[in-house]
Amino acid sequence: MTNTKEALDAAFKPKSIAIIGASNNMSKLGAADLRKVNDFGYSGNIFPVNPNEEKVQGYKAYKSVLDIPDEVDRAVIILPTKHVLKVVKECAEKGVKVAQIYSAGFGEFGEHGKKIEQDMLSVAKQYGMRIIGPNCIGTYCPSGGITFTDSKNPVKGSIAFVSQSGGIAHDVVSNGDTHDIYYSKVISVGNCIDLDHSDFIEYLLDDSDTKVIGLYVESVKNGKRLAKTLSKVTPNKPVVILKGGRTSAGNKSVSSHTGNLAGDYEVWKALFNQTNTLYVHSMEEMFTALKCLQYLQVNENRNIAMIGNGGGASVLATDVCEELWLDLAQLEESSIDELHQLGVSESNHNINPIDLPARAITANEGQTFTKIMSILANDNNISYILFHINLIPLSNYMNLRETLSNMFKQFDLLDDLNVNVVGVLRTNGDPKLIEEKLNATKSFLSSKGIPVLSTIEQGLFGISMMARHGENEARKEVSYAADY
Amino acid sequence: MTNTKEALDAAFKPKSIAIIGASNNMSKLGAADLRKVNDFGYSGNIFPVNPNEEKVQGYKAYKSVLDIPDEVDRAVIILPTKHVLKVVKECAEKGVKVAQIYSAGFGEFGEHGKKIEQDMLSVAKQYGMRIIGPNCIGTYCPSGGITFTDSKNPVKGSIAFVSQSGGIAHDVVSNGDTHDIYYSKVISVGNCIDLDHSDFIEYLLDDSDTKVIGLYVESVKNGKRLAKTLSKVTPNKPVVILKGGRTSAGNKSVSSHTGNLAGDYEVWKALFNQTNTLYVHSMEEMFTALKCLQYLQVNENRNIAMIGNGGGASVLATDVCEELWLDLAQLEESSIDELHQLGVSESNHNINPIDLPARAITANEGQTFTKIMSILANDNNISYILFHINLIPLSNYMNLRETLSNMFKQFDLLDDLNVNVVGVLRTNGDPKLIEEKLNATKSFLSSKGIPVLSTIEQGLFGISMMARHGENEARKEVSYAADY
Amino acid sequence: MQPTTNKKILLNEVESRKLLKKYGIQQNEYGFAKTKSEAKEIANNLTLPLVMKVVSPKIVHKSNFGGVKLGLNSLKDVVEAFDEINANANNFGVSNIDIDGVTVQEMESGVQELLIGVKKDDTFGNVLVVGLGGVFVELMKDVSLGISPLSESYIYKMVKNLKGFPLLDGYRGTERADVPAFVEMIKRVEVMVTEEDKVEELDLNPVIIKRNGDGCLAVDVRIITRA
Amino acid sequence: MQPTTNKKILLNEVESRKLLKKYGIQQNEYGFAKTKSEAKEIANNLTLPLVMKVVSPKIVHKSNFGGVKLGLNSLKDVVEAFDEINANANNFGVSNIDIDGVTVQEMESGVQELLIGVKKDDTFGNVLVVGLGGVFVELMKDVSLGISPLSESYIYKMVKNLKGFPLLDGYRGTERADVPAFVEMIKRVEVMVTEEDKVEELDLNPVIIKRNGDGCLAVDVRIITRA
Repeated sequence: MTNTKEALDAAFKPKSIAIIGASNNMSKLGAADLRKVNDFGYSGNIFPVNPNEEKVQGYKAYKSVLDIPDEVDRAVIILPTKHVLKVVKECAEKGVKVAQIYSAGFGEFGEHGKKIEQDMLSVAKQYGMRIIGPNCIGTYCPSGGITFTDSKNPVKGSIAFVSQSGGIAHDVVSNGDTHDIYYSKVISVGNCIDLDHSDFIEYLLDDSDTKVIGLYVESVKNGKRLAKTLSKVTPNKPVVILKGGRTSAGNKSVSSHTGNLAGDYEVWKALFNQTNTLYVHSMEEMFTALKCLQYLQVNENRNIAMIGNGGGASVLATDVCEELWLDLAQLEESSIDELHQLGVSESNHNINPIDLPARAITANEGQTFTKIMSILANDNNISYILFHINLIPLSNYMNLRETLSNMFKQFDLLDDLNVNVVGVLRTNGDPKLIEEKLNATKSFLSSKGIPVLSTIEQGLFGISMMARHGENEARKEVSYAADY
Repeated sequence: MTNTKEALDAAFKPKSIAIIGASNNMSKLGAADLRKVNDFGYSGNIFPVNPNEEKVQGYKAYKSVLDIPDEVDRAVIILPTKHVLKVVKECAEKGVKVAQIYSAGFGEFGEHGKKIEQDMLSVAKQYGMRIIGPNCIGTYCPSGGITFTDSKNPVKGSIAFVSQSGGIAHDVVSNGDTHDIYYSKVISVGNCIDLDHSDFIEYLLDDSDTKVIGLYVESVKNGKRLAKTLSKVTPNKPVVILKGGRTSAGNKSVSSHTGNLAGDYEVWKALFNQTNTLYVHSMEEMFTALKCLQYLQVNENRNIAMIGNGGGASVLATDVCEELWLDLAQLEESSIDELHQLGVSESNHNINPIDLPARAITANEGQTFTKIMSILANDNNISYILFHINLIPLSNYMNLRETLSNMFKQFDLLDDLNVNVVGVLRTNGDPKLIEEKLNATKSFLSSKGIPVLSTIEQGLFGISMMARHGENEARKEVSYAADY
Repeated sequence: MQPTTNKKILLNEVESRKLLKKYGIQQNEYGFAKTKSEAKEIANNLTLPLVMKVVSPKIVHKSNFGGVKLGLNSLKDVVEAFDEINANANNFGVSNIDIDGVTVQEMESGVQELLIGVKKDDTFGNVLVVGLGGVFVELMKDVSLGISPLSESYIYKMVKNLKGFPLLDGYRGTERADVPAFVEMIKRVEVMVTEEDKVEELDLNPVIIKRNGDGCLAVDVRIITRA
Repeated sequence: MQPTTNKKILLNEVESRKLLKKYGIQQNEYGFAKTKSEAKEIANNLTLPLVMKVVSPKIVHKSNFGGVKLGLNSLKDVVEAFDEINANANNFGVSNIDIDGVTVQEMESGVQELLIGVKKDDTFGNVLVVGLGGVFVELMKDVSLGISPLSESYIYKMVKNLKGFPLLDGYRGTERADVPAFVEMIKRVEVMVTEEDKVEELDLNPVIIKRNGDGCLAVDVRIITRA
């Protein structure tokens, strides 16, 4: 029996792959799958399987997986439903380590499909092969050259994502580059007849490329195992879950109070709380959380300092802070003195949050701004800094690219930041400004471990996620009975 | 005494303006103000006032507002604080209808400033002049050619916005074009020593160019008047408020339960509920609400139908529906039959929400999609339709602009929509896709009264705002005592 | 906009109750006694059981140091309570000179305890707060707020919006409470704070609501005014 | 994944209480009586006041039709209650053949009423629900959920996270309740539903929690099992 680690190593970084259903007809899914890994720069052996072709997209084609002369680590099956069982058997006989079944139309269609799933599972077990899917688009791993999308950007990152929806797996990758979020691994799990959510999460715990794990889940078969897995993983790596189908279960008629009180999503929330799993309610929140958590330096406090332009924005930011249970940090006396000397603050005003007009932010090629950031970063009372810059006034009277470049170059002075910094670059949604924002992010900020968000609310939400995980970490060993 | 209507007519659509502090030194604020209205295409008389210049930016300059030979509707005062009182007096003597004081440094700086404010108010009252501000950036009105920003887009819209923050007033206008939101009037209210929030809102009630009113407020002097004004306005036009400083008041020590329970923002929420005012918690939500409400056809039901691509997206959308108390509509039998005939739905599956793959959405140049939209639009059980299209798969294999153009042209068939339609065009944040989205919105959708949002969550939030206002409307005459 | 003097005065219970009476706000029967014999005389004219509460400008939180005695079932209890209250006050450093006397009140019970509060908000003026009393207010924060002026229909809505409203409405076969009387009391409180402009804060807590038709009564009151 | 047969059985009170006993879950003293004289005999051995409840497979919601009699303060009360319960049952169309008998129980009171519930979730197995009883659960939905297995420290956390927790913790000078006994009971319930795999739903409602040190007792129980 191929163990889970071997199977998933083969799924993410296979030495060789067979694509069963690969085709020269480029409108077919099997053709696209081959084209995508090819374009992505996969460097192992590719064996297309197609009984009707000599060659597929330039590669020698095989009638059957059994005809392939070399070892096959990973097989992808992209065939009409009725042919899948037979091919699974052939893969198993061949000694394939893991078969990913793209084809759909099994358990999700009813009893007949469930029966076929059982048969596939039996034959796989008999030969020791593992199965991903069916009804899934597969795996994405830049360091293994494996992909399921047309996204051409093979940037390696430290975020892993496990998705029960193929569409969302797609979105996750296609949103990566434009959100400055990069992945170690993404997987579409499908019907989970063999390998399931818990297998993937457990694998990612030991995966040194992965720092943060995101999960889109609609349902799991073995909830107790998931609970156990999460308990094991979250003390080491933050896990963020978006649960789909929070309210869809409908109200079965229940005959007890307990039944009424313990609705399905309430139980999931209990799971999240018990296992210190972070949870979000939309993919936007998911992206924000993952982006921030990848840079987290664990800190159990919730003290935040804010600086940026826009008086109304500062007022609203302060509200959101309190609503997210973040505390505005009380700065150290020495920091306050320094801010006074810089002329930023006076008496008790403008200390935290600091409202800095656009012209002051960009003054001296950003040196004043960096100086303030440095004061905040060295203040022991501060755990998180949020800086927010509205790019619109900047773009009105200066060259935005040059200005941002000068400013953020200064950040090199902020060596060894011992606080968590989150940046917000606000735009009006103008594609040109968005491009400048993304450029500044990629060129300067992400290399310094500063996640960049689009709104102050997002930035604060990201910080609240970091703080929540920080608290969980700090609280790891505390027994609640002890303090009663 | 100039009445409020005359004063605000003069503020938004003045026949002539004096800019006191206008300058040829383009780095000065007074120079910028003149340049902006000039660029914006203001067609009335402009009288720069500057004692040191013969001409300012090509216009004849005057030593004092009293030297101007013609009538002056509106004066803008952009001078160092110490000169303002004297000039206010001159404006009043001149017979200016409304003076907008840009200068800051009055009541917000303490008792001395408050005293000057009182003096300005006295002299204005003596002569019947009205004051906007001080400490405000002024008014924006495309149909009057008046602006306070560099935004060059003079598109007239039906949304009015009243802001207690100059920065937010700026943001509102600069976000307009890129969000497809257009304004009738925007006003920055400043310290409100004379004209205040309630004056502006009351004026907007009678303003035929305005359909929806947005408000950013931090504090008001006369809360009872605001309550009365809102009660008068909301049965006729929806009002959406964002309250800044929700939590900042701090906890004064209070000696009774009541004091503890009636925190400042709790009282504001009571105001909103009592006056059927809609409220939001961020400017993002504000934009979404305003955008949707401008097209609202009042409907007291909350029944929604959803259609779009992305299975996971549909699941999450269903969750959000329930969380926002929206009901998934139970379609009429005839609609279900038609969906079956189209091959979209089968037996009890895929009826609402309808999950339609990207290829099906764009099939037949969008005719199938339009046909489904038409079935939904004619179903009496449906009050709101949300369609959502993930542009990424579309952009992968077709010319997006052409595809969207073909699709949305079809919408002409949806004549006289008797439901509220909200569109969501999802992107991955790629500037190029955002541009296509904006193009499609402006070219086809907004002319049909379809607001376009960026995420399904936003679309549903917008619908929840429309539904909330619809219920308020329907409930206008109901006495709650009657049904006890 | 702030008045230059911010001095606030806590009315004593007797003054507060007079104000309630003036505006027709129903309260439990009571009398004010300076001496033990006055207390006995008042008790004689009331229906047992009784409650006794200290009246002193020095004592703000009466129940915190034995200034309130509940469940007095006889004249003997009344006499003892009088002595105990005085002793308790003395123990806490309040001399007899600073004790105006005591109120002797009928102890009431009903379907539920409620709260009616008013806070003069700097911006909006009188804000009414209604809720179920005790833990519902203090732990669950289950209250409805309304800014004066309020229509009767809106007051009904405020009451019905309470999560605890079913407790007034025959929840689980219990007695239906006199909600119309509660609404009437809220209206009268609103009239009172509108007329009596100096009132800054008011708590009727608890208000005892009885079975439908039997009305409701304020049994404790706390009013703070501007000087 | 669903078992083919979904038939569920409601255990009667006697069966349910035997199960509690087996797992050391404290309950109020009681006895089961088929006849009036048995009821009297049981009552003789218990401490007044008592409660009597009908036991019948035909009667699910006992209190809805007079199947429960509270506050029995004498043997005479017990005898009358027996007759009334039988008469009430007959009036609702339940013949004497379908009545197994009655339980006679000691009526308990304490600091608070609590709820311990278990639901077998399709995905996660046994889910424990704890809360304060009555309106706190029913109107305020003030409960904490936990998926089995639970550590003792997490059970404490669940209890302390209740909004109503101050009511167990000496709120406003009231008695502090025996929270450790409550936690112990929750642990035992968890053991029970883990061992007794057929239990699908369980309600201990109310559980009476006494002063700290005096324990807590389940006084009503409802268990639903798979057939």
